[in-house]
Amino acid sequence: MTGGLSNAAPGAPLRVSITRKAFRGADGKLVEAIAHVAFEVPGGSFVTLIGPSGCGKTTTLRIVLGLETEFEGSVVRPDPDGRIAVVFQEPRLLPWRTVEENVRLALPEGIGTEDLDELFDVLGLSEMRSRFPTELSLGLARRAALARAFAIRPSLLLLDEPFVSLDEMTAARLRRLLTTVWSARRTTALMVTHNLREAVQLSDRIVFLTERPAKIRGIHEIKVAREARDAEWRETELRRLDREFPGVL
Amino acid sequence: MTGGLSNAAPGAPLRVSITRKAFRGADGKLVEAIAHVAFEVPGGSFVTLIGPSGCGKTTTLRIVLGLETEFEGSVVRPDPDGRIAVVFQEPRLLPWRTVEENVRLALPEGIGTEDLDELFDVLGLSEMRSRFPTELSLGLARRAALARAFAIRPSLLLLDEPFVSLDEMTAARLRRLLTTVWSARRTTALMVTHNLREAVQLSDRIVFLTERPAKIRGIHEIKVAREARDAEWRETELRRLDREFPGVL
Amino acid sequence: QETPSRVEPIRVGVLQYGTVNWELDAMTREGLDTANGVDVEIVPFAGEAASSVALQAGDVDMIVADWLWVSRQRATGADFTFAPYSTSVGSLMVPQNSPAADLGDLTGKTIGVAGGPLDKNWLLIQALAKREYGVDLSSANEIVYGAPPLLTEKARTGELDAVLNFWHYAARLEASGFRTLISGTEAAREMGTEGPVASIGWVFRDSFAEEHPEAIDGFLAADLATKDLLTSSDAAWEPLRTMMKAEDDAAYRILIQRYRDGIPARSPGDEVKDTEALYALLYEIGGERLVGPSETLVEGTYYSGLGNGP
Amino acid sequence: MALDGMASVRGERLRRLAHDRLTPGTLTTISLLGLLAIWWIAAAVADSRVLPTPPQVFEVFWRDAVSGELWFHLAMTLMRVAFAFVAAMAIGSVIGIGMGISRQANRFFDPWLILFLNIPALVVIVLAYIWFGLNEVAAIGAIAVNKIPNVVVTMREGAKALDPQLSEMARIYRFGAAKRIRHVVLPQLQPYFSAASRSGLALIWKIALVVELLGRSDGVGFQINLYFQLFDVAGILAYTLAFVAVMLAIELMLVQPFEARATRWRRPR
Amino acid sequence: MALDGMASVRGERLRRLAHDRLTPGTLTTISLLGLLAIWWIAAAVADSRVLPTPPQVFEVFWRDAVSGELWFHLAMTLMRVAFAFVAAMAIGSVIGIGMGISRQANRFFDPWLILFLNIPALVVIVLAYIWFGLNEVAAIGAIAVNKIPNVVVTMREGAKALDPQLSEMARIYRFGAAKRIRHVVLPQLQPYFSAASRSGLALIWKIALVVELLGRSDGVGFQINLYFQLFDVAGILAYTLAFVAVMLAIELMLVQPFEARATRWRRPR
Ligand SMILES: Nc1ncnc2c1ncn2[C@@H]1O[C@H](COP(=O)(O)OP(=O)(O)OP(=O)(O)O)[C@@H](O)[C@H]1O
Ligand SMILES: Nc1ncnc2c1ncn2[C@@H]1O[C@H](COP(=O)(O)OP(=O)(O)OP(=O)(O)O)[C@@H](O)[C@H]1O
Ligand SMILES: [Mg+2]
Ligand SMILES: [Mg+2]
Repeated sequence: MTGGLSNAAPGAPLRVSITRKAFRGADGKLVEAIAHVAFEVPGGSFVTLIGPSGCGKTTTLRIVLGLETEFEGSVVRPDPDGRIAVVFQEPRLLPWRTVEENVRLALPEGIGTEDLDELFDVLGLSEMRSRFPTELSLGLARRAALARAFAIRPSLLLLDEPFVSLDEMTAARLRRLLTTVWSARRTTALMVTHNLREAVQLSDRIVFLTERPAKIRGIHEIKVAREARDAEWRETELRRLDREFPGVL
Repeated sequence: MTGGLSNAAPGAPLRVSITRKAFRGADGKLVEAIAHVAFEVPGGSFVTLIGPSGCGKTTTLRIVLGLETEFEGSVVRPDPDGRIAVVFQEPRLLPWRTVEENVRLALPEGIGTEDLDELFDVLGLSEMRSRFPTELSLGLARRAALARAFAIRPSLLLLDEPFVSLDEMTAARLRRLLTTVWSARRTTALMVTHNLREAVQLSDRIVFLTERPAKIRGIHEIKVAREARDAEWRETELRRLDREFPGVL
Repeated sequence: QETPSRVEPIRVGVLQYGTVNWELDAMTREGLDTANGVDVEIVPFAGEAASSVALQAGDVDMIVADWLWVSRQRATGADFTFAPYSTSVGSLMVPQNSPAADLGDLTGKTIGVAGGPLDKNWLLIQALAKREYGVDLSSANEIVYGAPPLLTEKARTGELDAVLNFWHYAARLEASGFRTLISGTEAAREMGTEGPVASIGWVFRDSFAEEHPEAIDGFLAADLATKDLLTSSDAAWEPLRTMMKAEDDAAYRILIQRYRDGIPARSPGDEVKDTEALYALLYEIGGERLVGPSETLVEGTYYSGLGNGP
Repeated sequence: MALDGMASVRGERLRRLAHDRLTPGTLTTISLLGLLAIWWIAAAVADSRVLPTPPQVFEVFWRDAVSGELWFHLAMTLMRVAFAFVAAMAIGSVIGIGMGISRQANRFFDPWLILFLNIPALVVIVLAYIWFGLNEVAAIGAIAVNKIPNVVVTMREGAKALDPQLSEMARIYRFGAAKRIRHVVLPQLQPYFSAASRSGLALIWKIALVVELLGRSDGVGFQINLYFQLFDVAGILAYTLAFVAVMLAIELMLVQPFEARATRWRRPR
Repeated sequence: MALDGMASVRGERLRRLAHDRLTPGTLTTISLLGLLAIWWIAAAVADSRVLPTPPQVFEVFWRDAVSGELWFHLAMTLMRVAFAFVAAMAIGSVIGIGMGISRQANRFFDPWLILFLNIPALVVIVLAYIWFGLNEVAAIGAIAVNKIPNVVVTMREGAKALDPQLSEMARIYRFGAAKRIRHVVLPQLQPYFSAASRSGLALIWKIALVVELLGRSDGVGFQINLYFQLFDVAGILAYTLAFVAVMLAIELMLVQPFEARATRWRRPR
């Protein structure tokens, strides 16, 4: 059942094709998490996964990351040596290191730290740099996790509900930051969210999943350039999606 | 600096008046979290706190709960012997107990467990009852925390962003459940959220907070009965609030 | 008020495989204890220290220890007293083929000492070496203090050039090809005692002796009778053979021989006189560290029957 | 370039079964045989009285087992170990958790702890025997007193590392003392408890050896010392290994299944 | 009914200062004085040769301190303890973490661990002396071998309880081995390390006593045994307390400040 995880050349798409993933529960029963999820994230594009809570989104990301190896199917990752950054669903900071140390520790050798000031600034973390994660509010901790992901300038970026627990203003600022970071280097990005507005604003492609065990419910392509996505366009798009995939909005 | 925490008769309002709360950071510096936050939650009503990330909302709840005792000001809690339920910002389940055990452990002596089946059902947890929290997705874990809070039939209910990490359909279902639970016993409830739509749908009063250190930015009363709050009313209300408190929506 | 036929119980703490146990085993086996009006209960222990703990805790009435220890404990307030049991003490052993002929040859060697730096034989031998040969044994050699069985083993493997060990370890070494360079008794005699001093003996409390004089007298009589038996009869040793754990016949015979050699044969008066002289000598060599606060042998160290009582 | 998962689920399930169920027993057996082999080879190479071969040790074991002597001494020692273990774990856990939870208590009693931790076993044992007599109570008490500080030290660290989030939850939901200890505190302390009890059993047995040496007339410690006087290493090893075998049986048949149950919730890695 | 917070911030800050800064030293002093008082009273009540009073013990201490003897023996023991401690902690941690991380390794080596855990100190020490001679290397090695299994047991529990979430994070962000150990693993193992080293130091010192008793000609164990032969409890206690004082100094001046720094991140409770 061990699925294949391999790496393709840079610029290549991330190809995900999971034909089955089941967990053995502690009670001995099998939990079917994923039935059939296959999609592609073209190199340098931004794809969003949307699906009901508990349907298998995080599991999909974990398989892509190579954290789950027992599955049926295959995953082909672009750019073998490229850096990967993840924003997990929980902040996953080292509680015994300050915010700044948490970010610096993730930096690979080659990357300078000049930009950290600016990054912390945009994230509203400047004042918290030398604090421990236990002293942060959940929203601040999530931002620290985002700082860590952005700081390493990844070639593949995975985000698991990155903007929850944030107020709308902060979230909007961070979405803009994400777009900047992402478009500056044409990172390949795969995000999980429950927020369709967010998805519509950020993605090139939205993959809708069904209830557990996850199957593809539909894939929606957005061709409009990000700059052209104004409030009005968004509302129309949202209404269209609401009609096509009722219940998500 | 130790603030007063006292209990008033049942049916009485929850009175919060925090004139200052500061944390001593591990770096020795003082973090001013709350400047002046005073509001009232009338007995049996539903009040929502909205404010930017890191402004001091969770801290306010912790003070109300008596988990932070070093503060300036006073908190008067209704119903000295009444049960209190909290949905923390993180699920806070006992990882070594199954979902069902986690809920049962919180039940006080007097409460029967007949209703648990139904509760788990509405929350979509029926299948997960005998699983451990480590086997749940974050959304499922949050729902388990909600189950625990609802099961004990509290007289005071505190909710810290209860519906994040849930898809819109599940969230809507749970909001309806909350309204049912809450109106059946006229629980006094205080909720923190970043979601203004949610606040408008559920609350009798919305308290807007400023950036850290938190001050009251404004208090908005909603007199319209919950049943009368249809989509159209909501949109008008939201637009009004957006004008009054820009940036929140 | 007691009928003469009454048998007095007495509990004696001994090392399970120790030499004392051989004697007590023979005594009880032959019924020599009851014949003398005492009922001896042997309480076996696994270590030397255990028996002295047991005596102080009051769980046994009698143990075997040396008079120096008794005197020292008396000086600090204990009411222990001593009756001679054996003159066998340790010997300094070297391998048969060792070039050392006398103490003067022991320089630059590794010497194992079982009793520790305050062992009185060790002090006597050092004093003798200094006086006779002008050799300071402890600075001219490497001295290793350690557990007796370990040192025996080390002597066998040749890591030690000489070892000062308790008599039965010495006897076993003798059986496996070692020879005695000098024994503690010889050293003491050369340093001025007239005869072999019984350095170990039965130790019990004055208070016990006062309350149960018949028990002590009966026991000491039984002890004498047993020693006579074990001196005169080889057959009496046969049942003890397993207990002695002799490696072979040679060891068995040497152990018997050395045991018999160690039976004290002198009058109490001579014994005490020599002991006092030895004490003075030890005070000179070892000082307070060794003998404790008293400059002379503490009054009452030697049990003198009713003479000790009121 | 993609490697397609080809093995069927059924195949995988079987493989996992083999992996999880069969191997433990086999592995343990292989492990024990390996140990025996190493010993045997070492003994054969050394060819010394000091390192006897397995058969030589077994001979002594068999002799004393048949005569019943071994079982008697083993039983006495196990009895002492069991009582002292229960007493030390119970008392030590209570003190340790108390010190871990209260910072003031910790500050105050820490020097005492360091003192008791460092008092040589010998001193405690001798004092116990002299004050309370050479009896079982003194022996077991002395063993427990020697071990308690070690339990305290370990459990204290565990209590210090308790998750305050869960304690807060338990407080708000008004868990009673019993519930809180059983469902919140103890599961968090399990690894510390495991560590304290494993090294605890071993330490207690080692102290029991000294206790038996200094004032008991039976027990494995008594026997081992007798054999030491005679430098009979085969005898020492026979008794040691008999005790080790009992510990191994407890470990494999009681402790490990219990731990497996207690840590079921941890995600397998 | 509301109690208004009336104390000013400045007042509170002072109070907290007093609470946090002044009290520790004072508390420790009070604690030590309390201990001394209990001892003195007990000794006065017991009035026995077996429990000497503080002045009697101090007299011996002073005599041997002035003659320099005490320092010499103390230094020898501390040297052995230090070397054995470092060796045991290093080797034991590596093995323990390895066994905690790899389930297969754990299954395989667990019986060996149980064996080594339960081999009496006496056996190891005697074998070490026999094989490697009566020298320092054998002595220190024997002490370390006695302690290693205990370190393994504790560190293994710690490694088993490592948070897989953080390990995953470190893996994805490609932390090198050094980074991972220093920043991810060790901080999580800190409480286990603390427990292992505190009870470890104590255990090592106790084993050192036996090692010195069996085959060394200096050190505190050698002296204690000497005094034990003479049944001079004051002498035993003088040397014991000298060692305890050193341990207490290490605890208060090195370990506690270090731990306070290492656990700064924990929310004060
Ligand atoms: N280690 C595990 N053992 C057993 N079941 C698991 C495990 N991990 C996940 N599951 C189950 O697999 C299903 C999918 O989980 P997953 O975390 O992928 O959901 P999700 O889509 O991310 O949900 P959410 O939006 O709530 O985060 C869930 O039902 C969950 O209970
Ligand atoms: N224990 C603590 N020590 C130091 N600072 C703290 C502590 N707890 C909270 N703070 C700080 O107090 C401020 C308010 O925190 P709080 O958790 O109340 O925020 P919040 O409004 O709940 O934010 P969010 O929406 O992100 O959860 C934050 O700046 C936080 O860093
Ligand atoms: Mg998820
Ligand atoms: Mg918060």
